[in-house]
Amino acid sequence: MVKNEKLTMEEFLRIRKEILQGWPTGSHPALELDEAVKRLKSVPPHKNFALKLRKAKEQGVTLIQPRAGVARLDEHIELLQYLEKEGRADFLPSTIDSYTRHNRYENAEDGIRESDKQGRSLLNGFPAVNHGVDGCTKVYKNINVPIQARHGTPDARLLSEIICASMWTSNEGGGISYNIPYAKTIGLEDTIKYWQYVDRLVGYYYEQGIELNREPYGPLTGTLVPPSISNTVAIIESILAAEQGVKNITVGYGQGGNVVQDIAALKALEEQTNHYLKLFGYEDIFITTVFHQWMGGFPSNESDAMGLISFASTVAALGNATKMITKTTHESQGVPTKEANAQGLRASKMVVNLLKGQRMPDSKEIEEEINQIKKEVDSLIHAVVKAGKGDIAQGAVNAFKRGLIDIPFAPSEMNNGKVLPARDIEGKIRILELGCLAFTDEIKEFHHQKLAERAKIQNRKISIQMTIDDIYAISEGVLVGTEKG
Amino acid sequence: MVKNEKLTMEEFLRIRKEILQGWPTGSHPALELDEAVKRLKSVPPHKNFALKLRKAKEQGVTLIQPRAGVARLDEHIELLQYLEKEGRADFLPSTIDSYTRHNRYENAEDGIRESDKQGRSLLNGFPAVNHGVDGCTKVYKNINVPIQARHGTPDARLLSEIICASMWTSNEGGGISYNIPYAKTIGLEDTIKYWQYVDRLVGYYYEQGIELNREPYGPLTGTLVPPSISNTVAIIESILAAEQGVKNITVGYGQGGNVVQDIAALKALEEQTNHYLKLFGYEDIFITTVFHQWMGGFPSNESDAMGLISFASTVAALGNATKMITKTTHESQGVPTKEANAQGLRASKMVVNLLKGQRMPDSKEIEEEINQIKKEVDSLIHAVVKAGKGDIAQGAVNAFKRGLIDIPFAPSEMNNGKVLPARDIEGKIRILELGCLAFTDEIKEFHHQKLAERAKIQNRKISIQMTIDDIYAISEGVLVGTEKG
Amino acid sequence: MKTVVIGVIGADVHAVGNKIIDYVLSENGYNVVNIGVLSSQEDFINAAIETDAKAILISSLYGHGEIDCRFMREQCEEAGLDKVKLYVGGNIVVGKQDFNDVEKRFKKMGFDRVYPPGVKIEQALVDLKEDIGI
Amino acid sequence: MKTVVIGVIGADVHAVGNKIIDYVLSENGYNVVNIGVLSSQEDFINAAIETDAKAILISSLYGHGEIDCRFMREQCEEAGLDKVKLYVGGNIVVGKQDFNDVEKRFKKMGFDRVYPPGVKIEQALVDLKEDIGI
Ligand code: B12
Ligand code: B12
Repeated sequence: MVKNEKLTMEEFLRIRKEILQGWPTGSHPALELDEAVKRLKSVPPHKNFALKLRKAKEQGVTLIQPRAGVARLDEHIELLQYLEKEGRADFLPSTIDSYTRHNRYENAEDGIRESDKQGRSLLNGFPAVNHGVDGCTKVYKNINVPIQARHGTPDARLLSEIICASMWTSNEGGGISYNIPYAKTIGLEDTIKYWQYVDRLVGYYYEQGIELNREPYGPLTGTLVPPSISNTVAIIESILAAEQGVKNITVGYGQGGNVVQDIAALKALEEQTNHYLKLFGYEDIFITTVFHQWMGGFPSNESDAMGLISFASTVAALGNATKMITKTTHESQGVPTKEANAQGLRASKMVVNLLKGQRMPDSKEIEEEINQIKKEVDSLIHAVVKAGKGDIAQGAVNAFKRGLIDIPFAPSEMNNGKVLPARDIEGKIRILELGCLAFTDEIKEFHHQKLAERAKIQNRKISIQMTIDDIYAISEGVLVGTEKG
Repeated sequence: MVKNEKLTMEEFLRIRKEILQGWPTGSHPALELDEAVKRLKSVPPHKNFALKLRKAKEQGVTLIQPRAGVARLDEHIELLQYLEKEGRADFLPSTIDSYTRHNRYENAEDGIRESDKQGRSLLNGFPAVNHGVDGCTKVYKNINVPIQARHGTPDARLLSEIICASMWTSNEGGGISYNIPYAKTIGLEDTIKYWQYVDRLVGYYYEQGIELNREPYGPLTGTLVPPSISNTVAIIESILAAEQGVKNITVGYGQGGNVVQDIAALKALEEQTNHYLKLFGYEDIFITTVFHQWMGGFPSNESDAMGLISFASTVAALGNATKMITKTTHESQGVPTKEANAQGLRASKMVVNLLKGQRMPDSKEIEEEINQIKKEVDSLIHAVVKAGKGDIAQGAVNAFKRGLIDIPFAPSEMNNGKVLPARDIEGKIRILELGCLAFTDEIKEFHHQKLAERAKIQNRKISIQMTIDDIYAISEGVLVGTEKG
Repeated sequence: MKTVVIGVIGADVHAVGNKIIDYVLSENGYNVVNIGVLSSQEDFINAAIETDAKAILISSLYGHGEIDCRFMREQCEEAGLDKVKLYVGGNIVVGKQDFNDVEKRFKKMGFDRVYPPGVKIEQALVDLKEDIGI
Repeated sequence: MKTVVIGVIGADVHAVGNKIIDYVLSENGYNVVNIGVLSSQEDFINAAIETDAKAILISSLYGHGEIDCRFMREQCEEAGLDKVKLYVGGNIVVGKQDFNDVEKRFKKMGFDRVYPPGVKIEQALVDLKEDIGI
């Protein structure tokens, strides 16, 4: 049974040896820990993700980061350089392709080969493991801002080793958030263990005096996820990371669409992450937040998309997120061209720049929504701890098994899959079908009330059709779905 | 001396006769008042500007309207149809060309001829007087939403006659707002009289059972205009219009850039317009608000422009403006193509649709800014009334003469031209050089304090250089200007 | 009641559309066999054989559709499924591409119907009715 | 101290740039004669003659620049101003046009320097110094 306990150095090294044998690139000399430490120590502050986040937080600004990745190394570098220069990205990513995410390095190799042949990327991301330390280091060296791996990999141990040794100073993911939305049959216990390893690696580097950033993946399925559910997962993953020695964590949240709820969710997320970390005894963890521009189905019209992107940026800035992940006008169609990607970045940058220093004023309405989210998170975390008899790792596994936590629309069989969200009449995301969610009766009643109110105003029944209408709604240019005649 | 008194029917008809002789198109039979009434009565509710605004206000939605106008009739119709269909405009405009605005109908005729020859518009707008009732009626008939003339014409009497007879159901402008920012040597007394005539015409139609909308032009010079100054002008023009029998008025405000100030300004504008109309004895006036997307120098990058446009839309919706005037990605370059115009509309529409029903929550910070603006407006209106010995029309003329009201950057010699605005450190527009503005000492001190605070934080002197930096700032992607090294 | 097999091919985990397709086709009178995300060509073929399905509706969202769908028709024929209708939809290639080209490529691969991004399953119902009835 | 005439031509009332140009050129050591907005070709020419100006800086923002500037060079010559430098800047044509074309058209009309939208007066100072000194 997995436990929230720091891996011993011994255990860590034992697993490490095995991991590095997963693919030939694992034998690169830079993967000697001493060598990797030396390399990481050479990273200047402006290229260190963790340190740049500290500075941004101090200055109260919202920095921006795209998603981006293509199969071929040189094309990938060109892409990132373009996004840095034309898009004014503050942070760069390498979005990893889906074969790599499933450790199918042979498929990825095929993809690279085929892409070379056709002269265009046939993979949906950058196959970092296949390109290995040399390729990834070349990427690092050819850009001037910090770089992070963004993926969705249940078992990202080899990938994480390679990127760290390549001086990539942040890594997205977590044992829950990179399993439930990204896998089907992989056990939660396994992925938590995999990610404990990844966190332990970051903890190890911290012991050597190197601060790296970790980012639990906030938006989960990106589709009408109620804030309390994603916040709970972020808090659990932060605790798991902290135990392994991670000190610099960015918790994430995906835009829901209602301004009040989104800003409340961001605030609640930051406050409760700090609160629970302290409560569990982790004292010196530096927390920042990342806001994801709308993660669900996008409108296909490019101007509509620009509107949505810029609207999201307004919310991120007013909500004082430290980082924002941007989308593009190609979102509904496919992996964006570098031009489309840069356009999304620039529009976003314009908005956060204009809003520098501006905040959503405190108000009763936001306060109430913060309290609601916090109450729900408390209820869920309580259940998790109880389900694990005090151990949060065990608790998470059991809670998912029993549906005490349940992520809407997730493909994983480890997920109960009973929860159905829907918007209330104001567009706030509420829960229509609560499944076995560990909510108090008061909370359950609240959600029911909110949807009953919508049903009444829209003159319709509370039903799954609401959920479906809401899934389509934003891509059709409205927030709250309505029944088509 | 001009007075705030309703024109007698006699006087009105006397002037009218003269006016209609200003250009051959003034002799069109539809300009017989009976005939014009008959035509206007045939306008269905969905094409009546005033009624569509009433409905929007009731529903609490923000509707959108572009600026648009080209020299040639058929091209103009095609443009408007495109904006209705592709841009989803709720209201259509006809932006009038600058020669017509200065009653230079010969020049306009030249412009049309030259445009015909070259096959592209050489005028910056639609020369409605030259196209006459037949042309304007053709425009009206070929679209499905209400249409308004938007211009900047000190003497718009003939223009107004022609558009009303052509079933255009709204007209922008006012004796102050279409003089001070749009003219150099034309007397304020004259333009107030000209616009009393235009309002009287609308009042006449109301007596015949036809409700038309009038819209004082809110943003004035569009350049760092402090909200209290533009709100004061809007209130004065509303009173002047109400006296002539206008019942449906849309007061306007141009985005400043600070969200709190912008939303406070919109609220203060609506509340004080209603307040002062009642105070002056006009009981049954229906007031709506229009928010103008950023009216100053635009960024040249099109993505930056999209960001700004969508950000503005967020503010308009959260501030519950009934209408919003949109900008385009071509703004910094020149009159937009129809495609660029539609793109700005769509992005704007997306945002206001997503924000349908969402409002900026009440808060202390907004409350305080509302109070500040109201205090300033009270101080200015008080001075105007006093300067006119109780008559607001006379008061306006005298107040401008003495600089009690003073519009920054206005070309008019009727304006004192001493006031210099600058942003405080939060980006709220304050006043650096107060000139003779009729502010109480307390208000003066407030503005000074705010700029002293900025000077301290930015480590610079309070000087006109702040103003210049702020004028350039937004087009360069920041809100508060900084000194270049 | 006609049977259709639905699922998401390859290493693709996009589950939302798949769940909606399941719901909508079931509501509209089909017997839906949903093999879910992360399904291989064999998974689709086996399910179709077992349930005597009239059509296989492949979803591919994540961009590798072009690789994942190669030789699907040939595999079907080899398995004796020579009459089954093959549909594919979602975001079936990498990036924003001219859909006419994409459609041609997939038709050449033996697909009967190819759908562009954003086509909702509700819109494809007509085709399904035409091709296999209800 | 060299004298320059500035102003905004035609029925154009855009006053903001004009005020800034006045301030910046004065700060940089020029004797600025500002005839303001709504100025005709004659206004520019008369001011230049009266003040012995070395350059005329015409602003046109509102789009009618192409019409308003026709024959400006010829008018100058007729008035005996054959050495005066003619500059034009702002948004001098209607719509977003290829600037190379626009520049060519205005150069053909006899303008010495033609500026695209968004060029700040600060950037044009170098040219002015080169052409007429300070
Ligand atoms: C939500 C989402 C996610 C969620 C998915 C959660 C989950 N497990 O389901 C998360 C965030 C986890 C995710 C991950 C990834 N995603 Co994703 N995702 C989306 C997004 C925004 C919406 C998809 C969605 O749910 N739409 C709503 C549903 C209802 O619509 P739908 O899926 O299109 O399905 C409908 C129709 O297409 C149609 N349909 C679908 N299949 C078929 C089949 C037939 C036969 C017919 C007739 C009709 C039909 O009917 C459905 C119902 O109406 C899309 C972009 C978009 N559309 O806006 C990107 C998108 C699909 N993702 C993309 C990518 C690349 C990824 C990632 C690789 C990387 C990343 N960006 O993080 C990973 C891949 C993980 C993996 N291994 O598969 C790309 C694919 C690129 C391409 N094809 O070129 C897209 C297009 C975004 C983009 N432009 O880059 N994603
Ligand atoms: C503010 C503004 C207004 C204000 C002006 C208030 C006032 N009285 O000054 C108001 C709202 C009243 C207005 C009215 C109109 N405007 Co206007 N306006 C603008 C806007 C948004 C900013 C102009 C500005 O102040 N910029 C800031 C200053 C500092 O910059 P600048 O003027 O460009 O000047 C700098 C440089 O260009 C350069 N420069 C200027 N001249 C010269 C000359 C030389 C020789 C040199 C070297 C340099 C130089 O130096 C200056 C200082 O750095 C522009 C679009 C934009 N740029 O974003 C439109 C714009 C100029 N307006 C336009 C139009 C069409 C109009 C109207 C006809 C219609 C309308 N849209 O309402 C009326 C015209 C009224 C009239 N008869 O002139 C168009 C012109 C279209 C075209 N050329 O194709 C523009 C480009 C908007 C657009 N894209 O449609 N406008």
